[in-house]
Amino acid sequence: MPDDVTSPPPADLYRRLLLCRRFEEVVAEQYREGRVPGPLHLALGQEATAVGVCAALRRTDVITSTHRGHHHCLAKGADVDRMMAELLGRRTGYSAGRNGSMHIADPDVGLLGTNGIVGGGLPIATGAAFGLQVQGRDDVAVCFFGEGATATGNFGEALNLAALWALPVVFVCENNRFAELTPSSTHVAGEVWQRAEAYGFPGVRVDGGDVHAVAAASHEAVARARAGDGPTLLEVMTYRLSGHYVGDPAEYRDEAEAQAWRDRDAVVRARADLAETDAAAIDDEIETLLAGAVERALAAPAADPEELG
Amino acid sequence: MPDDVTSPPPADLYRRLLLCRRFEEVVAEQYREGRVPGPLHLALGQEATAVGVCAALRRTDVITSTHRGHHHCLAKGADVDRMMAELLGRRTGYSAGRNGSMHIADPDVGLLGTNGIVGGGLPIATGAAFGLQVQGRDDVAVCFFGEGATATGNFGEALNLAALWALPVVFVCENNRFAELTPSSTHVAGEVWQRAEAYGFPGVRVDGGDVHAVAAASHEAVARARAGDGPTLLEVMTYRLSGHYVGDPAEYRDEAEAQAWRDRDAVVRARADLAETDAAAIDDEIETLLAGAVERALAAPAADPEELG
Amino acid sequence: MTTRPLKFWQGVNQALHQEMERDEKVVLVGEDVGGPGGPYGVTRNLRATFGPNRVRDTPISEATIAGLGVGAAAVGLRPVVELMFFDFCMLAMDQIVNQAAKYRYFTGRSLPLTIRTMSGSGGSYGAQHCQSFEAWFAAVPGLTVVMPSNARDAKGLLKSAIRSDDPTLVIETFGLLTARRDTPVDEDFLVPLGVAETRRTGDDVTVVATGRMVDRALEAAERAAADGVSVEVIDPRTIAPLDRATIVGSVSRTGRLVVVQEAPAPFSVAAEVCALAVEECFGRLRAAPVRLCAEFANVPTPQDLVEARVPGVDTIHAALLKVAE
Amino acid sequence: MTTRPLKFWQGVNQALHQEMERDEKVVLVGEDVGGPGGPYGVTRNLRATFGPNRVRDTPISEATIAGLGVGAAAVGLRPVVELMFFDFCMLAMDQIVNQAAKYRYFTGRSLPLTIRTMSGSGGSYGAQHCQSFEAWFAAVPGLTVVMPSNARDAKGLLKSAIRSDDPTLVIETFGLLTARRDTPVDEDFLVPLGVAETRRTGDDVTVVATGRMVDRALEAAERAAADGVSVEVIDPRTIAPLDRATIVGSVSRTGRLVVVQEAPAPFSVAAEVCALAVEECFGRLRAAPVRLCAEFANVPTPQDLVEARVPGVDTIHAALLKVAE
Ligand SMILES: Cc1ncc(C[n+]2csc(CCOP(=O)(O)OP(=O)(O)O)c2C)c(N)n1
Ligand SMILES: Cc1ncc(C[n+]2csc(CCOP(=O)(O)OP(=O)(O)O)c2C)c(N)n1
Ligand SMILES: [Mg+2]
Ligand SMILES: [Mg+2]
Repeated sequence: MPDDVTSPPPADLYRRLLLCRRFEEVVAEQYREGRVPGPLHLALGQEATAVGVCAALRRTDVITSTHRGHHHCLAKGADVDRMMAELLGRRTGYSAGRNGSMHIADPDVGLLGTNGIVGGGLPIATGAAFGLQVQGRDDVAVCFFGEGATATGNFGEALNLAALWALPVVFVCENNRFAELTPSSTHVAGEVWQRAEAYGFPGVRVDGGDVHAVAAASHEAVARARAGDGPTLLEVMTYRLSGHYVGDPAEYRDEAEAQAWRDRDAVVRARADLAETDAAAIDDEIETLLAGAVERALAAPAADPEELG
Repeated sequence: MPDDVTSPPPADLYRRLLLCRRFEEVVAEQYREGRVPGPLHLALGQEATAVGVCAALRRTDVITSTHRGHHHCLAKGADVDRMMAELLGRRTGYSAGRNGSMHIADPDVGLLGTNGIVGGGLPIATGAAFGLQVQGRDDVAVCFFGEGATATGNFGEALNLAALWALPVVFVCENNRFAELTPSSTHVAGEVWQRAEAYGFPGVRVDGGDVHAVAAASHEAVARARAGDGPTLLEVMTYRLSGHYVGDPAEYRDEAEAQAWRDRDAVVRARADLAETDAAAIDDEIETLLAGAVERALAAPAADPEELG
Repeated sequence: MTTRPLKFWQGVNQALHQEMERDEKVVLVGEDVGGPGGPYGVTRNLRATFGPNRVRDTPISEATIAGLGVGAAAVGLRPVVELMFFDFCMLAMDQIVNQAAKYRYFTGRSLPLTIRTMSGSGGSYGAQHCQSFEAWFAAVPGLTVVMPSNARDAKGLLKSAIRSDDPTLVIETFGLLTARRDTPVDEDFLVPLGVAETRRTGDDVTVVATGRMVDRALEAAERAAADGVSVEVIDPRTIAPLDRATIVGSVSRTGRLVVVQEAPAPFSVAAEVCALAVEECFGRLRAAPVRLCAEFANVPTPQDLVEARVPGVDTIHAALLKVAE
Repeated sequence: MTTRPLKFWQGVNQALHQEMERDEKVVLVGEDVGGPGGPYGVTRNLRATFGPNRVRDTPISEATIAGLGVGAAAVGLRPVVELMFFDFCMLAMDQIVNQAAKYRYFTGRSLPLTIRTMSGSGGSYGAQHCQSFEAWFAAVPGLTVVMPSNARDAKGLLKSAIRSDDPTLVIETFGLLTARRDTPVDEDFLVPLGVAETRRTGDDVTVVATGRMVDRALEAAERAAADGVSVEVIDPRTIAPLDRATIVGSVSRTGRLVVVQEAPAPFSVAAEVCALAVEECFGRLRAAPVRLCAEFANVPTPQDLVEARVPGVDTIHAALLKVAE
């Protein structure tokens, strides 16, 4: 990703969205084959959040991600092969295949880590923003988290401290309407985006079905942070098309609601922005990339029991 | 306190305010004599918060208090002798003199405890409100805390959960402008009272120099809670005339600001509402009560090293 | 007593049903415990049976979930709160250790609070979901800590915890949720707090095993018997207060101690048991006590790595023969 | 090396000054650490010297204070974060245990983070300010835990912690803040992590003492010498990783072990030291190891009650004579 690109060309957006989507679909197949150790939380339907936000970021910016973070990792530029290998429990994976989906990190591309603790990234992103500020860098930290995480103590602490110190951080709440097996109404009183107001910084709600809207809002928030004007809270309204984990029948979900989101799928819409031949070329490119990633991962040795850490 | 008294007679208000004030002044003298084990955090200047709020409460309502909680305890009806004895480390004290100022409790009068952990009472009061709600009681829980505690994770968690479950709890933030040795600007981004809004319940700021204003706001909040309409956040603007602890020179404080608060002292103003003879009678009553409490405490055996727990 | 071969989770579920039926002051709160019946189905049907007033799905607010228990118990309920995984208890330590555990000390009153959580590396969930730090809570005055290793104890200990007037932490073992043991169906069946169970008697070696390691220890003991080594297997069941008498009695007799647990050795329950044995049975010890524990390393995700980290039956069996030499 | 009789807090303060001077990546954050110089004056003058960018007063947000350290270390700083009292660390356990301790495991990168806190019952602050649970953190893979017992080590260990590339928890002892020990003023003076100090050599009994108990153990050892019992006193200084070799070496020689600490015995550092001794020195032990610890009870507020709860010099002295019998 070149620096300071504010609105990536449509082909790039589609490529990134499709990568997130197909990566997870491919991993889910592997999971069903019994090749993925550990639980697998997919972000199908939420790709535009990660891609839109990361379109506003540089390589030297940092993000913290969650238990549902493949799309964040990919959008921030994590290596597809090393991610695939990690998920398949291979020694060529990001942490030698030992940790899997909930613990992927690549500080070299500014990915401080997915996280098994809901809300666990909030203090870390705040701390990273503090570190960037102390060093006088104009990089920013972005914290991804679900609407369920807004109920954690870390959420209020982080917002307050980020506001007090005018930290260069963007809090991105990916409101996908569910936290595990319960709807957001179980978790969120009032409105997430409004929480920022009381701390004296902007809270913005944005349509997570529209990657351009996400990118625009992110660009503004990131610019604000870079300029030293402090944090922003973005609430991206999206929808978890997958179950909580692969295998979750998600019976608690209203099928009509899910269908409504499928009907305005960001990946499909991004594809429609392109000429069919261009789109088809990207489709091929991504399939080749992922098929290769799976193949290379499966050819690699499995995680080594001698390599505990 | 009789049930459902909404606005106590002026003499009662003065008596309660004076009790809080003089109790602490007397304990501070004892402290300087070396008779009070442990640190002592006084609430001089903040009496109207405790008295005004507790004027809206019944005996069966419950409160949680803080490290700076003598006034809350007294206003809720704790026994003066047992408190004095506890502070003086005597076996006749609330917990046999073992625990002192930061750990005074009397569940019989609805006092669940002062607390050494800033923000520690927030989840407990929320839980108490939940317990009252489950049992179908129309009692309420009141949570006292300082503005410093609004930075703790517990604060956001408690507000969110109380709102979601429409719990009968009143959150009373006693904003005395300092947290330990730093001003509230170090601790609070934005405005405390506004935090409630984003959770969808009322936040109200009230003048802590005016006991009637505090009582009125509390009455409304408590009525709301009793009626099953959920929580309220009261931010009582007050001032810590004492240092953080007895012995703190409080050099970080602006003397003019302190003087401005002394000039509108709630205790003095409440006295002015009374005829001088009535006021003088109350003065005598309180002095006698406290002198007796000290005398009885000092006559009691010291806490027993054999009685650890 | 009539028994049924229940799974561990069924033992927990039955205990909750029975105690909620018995006492309307018992309530259940936690993430997903209500509508969904628990992320792993452990609390299923409770909401349907006892209604949304007494069974509540909370937001993801671990500190306040624990606080719900403290406050509600303080005003007369007998709450059971669930903190899903031990690793998430770290977000609630203040409420558990600074508040709940000290309530009686500060107020002189009871606090009938039960906190349930899961621990252990049985689930391929990685380094932030599979930790075993039961020793932490056992070190706290004012807390009772139980750690059932099977359905029967899961039921009986949880029922005792709910009826107890003091805060009790029930650490369920994730890797055991579907393991079966014959369990009395009776409503009055209780497993007393603070009492170990001698799962197998023997004369040559005492094994103290906890949680997921109990079944392995029993199997290794069987094998050792075939080799002519007679092994006694004790499951403390309650970690705090530890049933010192049972352990000391056995070790005094056998003179040999092997402690098997899923937590790493340093600063663990196994350390305490070894210290206890050497303090109390010094003259009678015939060999150095042995700790068979997880490697002192983070819990990985792939199941074979997880298993490589913890003692298996072979390892235990070999250690039994060696210590008995 | 030139030394000065520094107070404990001065050792800490000097370490911070020297390391912040030496490396501009070192920053300090915590409640009241800046303007006020710390609630107990430990961090005085740092803000004046290094400015508000590098020395920051935080709000009361313990989890996020720890997180400031994790995040800032991840982007290249070498932060020192202060969590005032151990009891308040309970609000930051997730960041310390689930995040900081596992950062290297997850990322393969260093995390040069120092967390300072105070513990112990020296201050008449009661049951929520005086707890001693150093064993908790010592049980966590990925954390280094140090516990200086005097000004010299407070300085040297903190400097080493700051220079270390992995998360290190420095547990300062409240009751020692004003105690003095001769301390090198030198900027290059370091006390290595993971190395115990033998404060006194002896042949009959090994004492392992930590924190506030070290000076008492030394005094009791002096008295025992007058009674003809030769006592070796070891201060582990680092709790994790424990310097097993020094302890085992000494106990192998003396055959007798007394562990003295301010934490209660169950599931504590003393348990680990006893377990270690019996595992490693079994054939050489001539008496049962003895744990002299605080009573397993909450910490009271009045100083005489506090003292009644922890071992005093007389108790230690008596135990030394008894174990040497
Ligand atoms: C502190 C903590 N509590 C509970 C859990 C169990 N858990 C895992 S995912 C999840 C729901 C999170 O919801 P949300 O934040 O909305 O993220 P989403 O799964 O929707 O992406 C829960 C409760 C956890 N991992 N960490
Ligand atoms: C969790 C926690 N962190 C830090 C402290 C140390 N401390 C004691 S009082 C205090 C300031 C509290 O400020 P505020 O909430 O405004 O209450 P006030 O003292 O003004 O009444 C602090 C930081 C503590 N007791 N608990
Ligand atoms: Mg969600
Ligand atoms: Mg204040």
